[in-house]
Amino acid sequence: MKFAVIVFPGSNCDLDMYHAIKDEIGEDADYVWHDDLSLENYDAVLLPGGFSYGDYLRSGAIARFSNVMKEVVQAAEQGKPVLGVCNGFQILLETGLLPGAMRRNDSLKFICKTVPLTVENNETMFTSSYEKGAEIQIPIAHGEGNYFCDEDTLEGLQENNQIVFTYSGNNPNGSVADIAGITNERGNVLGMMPHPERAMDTLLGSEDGKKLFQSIVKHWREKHVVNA
Amino acid sequence: MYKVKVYITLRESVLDPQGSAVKQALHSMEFKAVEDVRVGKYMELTLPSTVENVEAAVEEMCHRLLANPVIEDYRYEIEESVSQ
Amino acid sequence: MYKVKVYITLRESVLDPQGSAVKQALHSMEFKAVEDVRVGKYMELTLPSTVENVEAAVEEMCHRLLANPVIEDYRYEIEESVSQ
Amino acid sequence: MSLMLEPTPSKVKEEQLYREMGLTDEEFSMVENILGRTPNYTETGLFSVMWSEHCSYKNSKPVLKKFPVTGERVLQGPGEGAGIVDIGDDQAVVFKIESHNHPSAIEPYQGAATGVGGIIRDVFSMGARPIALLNSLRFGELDSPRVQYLFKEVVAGIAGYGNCIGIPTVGGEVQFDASYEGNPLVNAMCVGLIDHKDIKKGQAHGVGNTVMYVGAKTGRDGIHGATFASEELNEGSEEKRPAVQVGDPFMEKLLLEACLELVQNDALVGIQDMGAAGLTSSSAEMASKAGSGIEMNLDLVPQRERGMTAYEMMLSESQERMLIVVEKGREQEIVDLFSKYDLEAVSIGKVTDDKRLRLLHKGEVVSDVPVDALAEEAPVYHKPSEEAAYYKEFQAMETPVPQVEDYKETLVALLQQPTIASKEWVYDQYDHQVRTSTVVSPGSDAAVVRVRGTRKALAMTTDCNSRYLYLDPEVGGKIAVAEAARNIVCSGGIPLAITDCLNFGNPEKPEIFWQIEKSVDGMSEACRELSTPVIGGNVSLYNESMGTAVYPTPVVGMVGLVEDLDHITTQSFKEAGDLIYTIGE
Ligand SMILES: Nc1ncnc2c1ncn2[C@@H]1O[C@H](COP(=O)(O)OP(=O)(O)O)[C@@H](O)[C@H]1O
Repeated sequence: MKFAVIVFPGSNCDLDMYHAIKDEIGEDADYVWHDDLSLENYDAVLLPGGFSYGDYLRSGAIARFSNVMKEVVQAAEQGKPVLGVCNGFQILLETGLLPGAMRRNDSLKFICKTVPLTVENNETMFTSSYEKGAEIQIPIAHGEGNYFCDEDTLEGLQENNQIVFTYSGNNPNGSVADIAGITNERGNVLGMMPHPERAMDTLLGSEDGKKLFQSIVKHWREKHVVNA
Repeated sequence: MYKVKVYITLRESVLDPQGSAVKQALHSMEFKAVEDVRVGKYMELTLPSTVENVEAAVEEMCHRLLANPVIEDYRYEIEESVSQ
Repeated sequence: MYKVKVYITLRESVLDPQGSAVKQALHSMEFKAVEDVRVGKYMELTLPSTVENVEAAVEEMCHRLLANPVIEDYRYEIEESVSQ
Repeated sequence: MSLMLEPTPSKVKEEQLYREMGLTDEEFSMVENILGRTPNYTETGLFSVMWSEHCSYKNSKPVLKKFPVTGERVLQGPGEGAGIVDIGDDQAVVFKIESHNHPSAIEPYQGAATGVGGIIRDVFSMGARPIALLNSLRFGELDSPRVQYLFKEVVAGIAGYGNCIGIPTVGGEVQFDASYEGNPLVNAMCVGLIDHKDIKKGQAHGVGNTVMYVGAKTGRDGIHGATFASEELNEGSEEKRPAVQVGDPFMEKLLLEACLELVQNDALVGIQDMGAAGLTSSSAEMASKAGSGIEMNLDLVPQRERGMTAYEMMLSESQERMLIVVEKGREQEIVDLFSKYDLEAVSIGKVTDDKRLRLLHKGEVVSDVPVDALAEEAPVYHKPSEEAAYYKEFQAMETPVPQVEDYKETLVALLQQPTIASKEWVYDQYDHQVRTSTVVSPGSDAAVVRVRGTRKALAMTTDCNSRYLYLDPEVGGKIAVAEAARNIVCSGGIPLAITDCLNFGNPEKPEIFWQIEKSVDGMSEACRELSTPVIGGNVSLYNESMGTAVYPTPVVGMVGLVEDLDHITTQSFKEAGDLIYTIGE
């Protein structure tokens, strides 16, 4: 299986994503530069964290206009898995692939620490290897992770089971309904603030993020076996 | 030359953590009377007077890039000035 | 009730990385004509009409807290409105 | 735009305008002797920044000579952007610490942020990939609103820059003491990794080669910053201060990636950061080190503001810029490389053989001075030194033994001291995990960062207990180095070398100079004893406000080699029932 790790000017978790796939999951991955025009050869798209374009206007606002985002939208329409982590999540929101918007953390401070998450939905292509309700330890590192959506949108997210991860300890940033990660309606686009790619090895504290990538690979294999 | 002033504010229904922090800070100085603070963005754009349909262009810039309509409102003023 | 509008901009000679990034982005959309963008802050403060010497108070808030005069300029408008 | 005409050479001399730029009467006559004529305004500016303490170490050089600077593993000692130490397998670690004290006192967020930006450039200008940041901070007591503001903003500035550029901030220290009330200390350290073959130097070799300017445009920011750093802060400082530099970490991220790609290109001859004294120091030093000269046409310098004079361009401290020398004829390759990152690379001059720095502006030669005079021949002062009176008093006193009645209460009271309390509030704001190599995060003795693809790791720490140094500079200096070494060893590493930042008061006061000398004596002895040579550092003098000096604060940044990941140990107790030992005297 081949992953595309999109690199925007200012991305900085691209390396971590890349190594998570290559070294820890053992699948293939390429860095794809933001002005590349095709994602056809890839089976999944990863939008890494960082500060694309310095996050200077709003996080993710400028990255959304890069060439490659048209391709990302297309990949999403084709049903390929699209994962946006941290800045990647913010870009997905700005692009409109996911509903809602991000505000500054309610503390107004950047927060970097490992926090407990609850797996709310394990029936997605990103979470099938977790138990439902499992508590997992995943690092966060963001200054704008305070997810916002209006009440109607929230109801929709709840009804469709689109809320995949919530913060189970103290809500670290003030996000609506403790939301840490959501999918689109179809379930193939996941945006999350916590960094699963930082939780791949107990040497660095936690390997609870592995199952997320393993779920993606498993889903892809199953689909391929059926198709073959 | 056009001088465009853009004001971006969080929608009223959206909590403004920055505004609350500034209000707190003003209270802890001697300005206890301050009832409310909202923090937004202010931008100044310069455009040449050759631009056609300025109004529509600015509207589009705001809508597509400068503000995020999910949480923000915007308004703008366009002034035409004779460049020196 | 006083409604105070505060505009804070970076001083002219101070680098404005935000402004440059926004300008770049507007160029890479279809707005190549944009010559300059400066990004600043906009704040709305609400004060009760009982406040004395509003002007002096706002001046002090700006100078001491809302802006950093080392790199920023500010200006403000004070409107008195009858509260509903 | 300033329409003021630049003063003529005779006016510079008669009205002693050079004094405002920081040159003394004697220094000005030295310049006249060197040139055989009166320097013009721009030339006076060049000498005044290059001969400032910040750039020339004119007051501290005699003291710095005492440091041991060599060792088996040392590949690059003091003198370049950063020092380099071998860690085996043809890899090396590159590190350096630097102060940004005065800018942070004036605009804490940007001052701290640009301090981080500057030290990162020092490391990647050697060709190294920056892998970690540390810092060392000192503030007044936390009960004043001004100090709280400075503390909050400095931490936010460090976080803002490091987080955005994507280099983990893995350690540091913060202490609070009244002596820092008006003059906080903000020291930033960067650690990088390099393959031996990639090591680059800031040297302008090869007559005819092209001098190129890369990165951000030049504005009027920070003109005379180096001189400003070499003066005491006082009430007039607010007015005197240069236009504050604003950091652009996004620009620097692009510059970093572009430069690391550039290092792999054999067209590159030399590279140096435009830090303090910007274009002046980078060009003069690169030429002087290579025994060559440089001619630049300032009309070609990318400018952010209109109507900039030669003086302003040469003295600007705009951030995120580099000067590079490339083989003649290969400029286009470099332009293309940088344009991939949306950056400008512009040819602005060439390497000459006459050992002079010649500047052209608007068709005129606006300055023509010997590079060695700028870079190497600043006067060196041996300031008078005198044992501090307070020290004599302290020596005469009996050591008091505190009576502790309630141990629990005392312990709790101690833990409540801001200097001792947990620094989680600080380091939670730093992204300490990006690059997924931080094995030991802040909160233990030293931070440990693995070297990807090997079983090795690097342990790193910053330390300095300035109270000890105040009480006894020599013993305190030894303690600072020893503490750093203990932190490295406790974490599983072998101490390799140190970088240091000597933060002191005004060296023209004999008691301060005495503190500097004694501290360095103590540090040097400890470094010799522990085989941790000093591979680079920074001196920040004149840390005084309203005539009061900060405590002597020579911050030690130490890096150690962890030979196998299995050697890593952390501070916390692991299991109930484990035995606790104390080791040492
Ligand atoms: N300014 C800072 N930046 C990053 N980490 C810090 C900072 N200050 C303290 N720390 C981290 O907090 C921990 C405790 O620091 P400190 O209180 O100085 O204890 P110690 O002197 O025993 O190392 C260390 O891991 C240190 O790296």
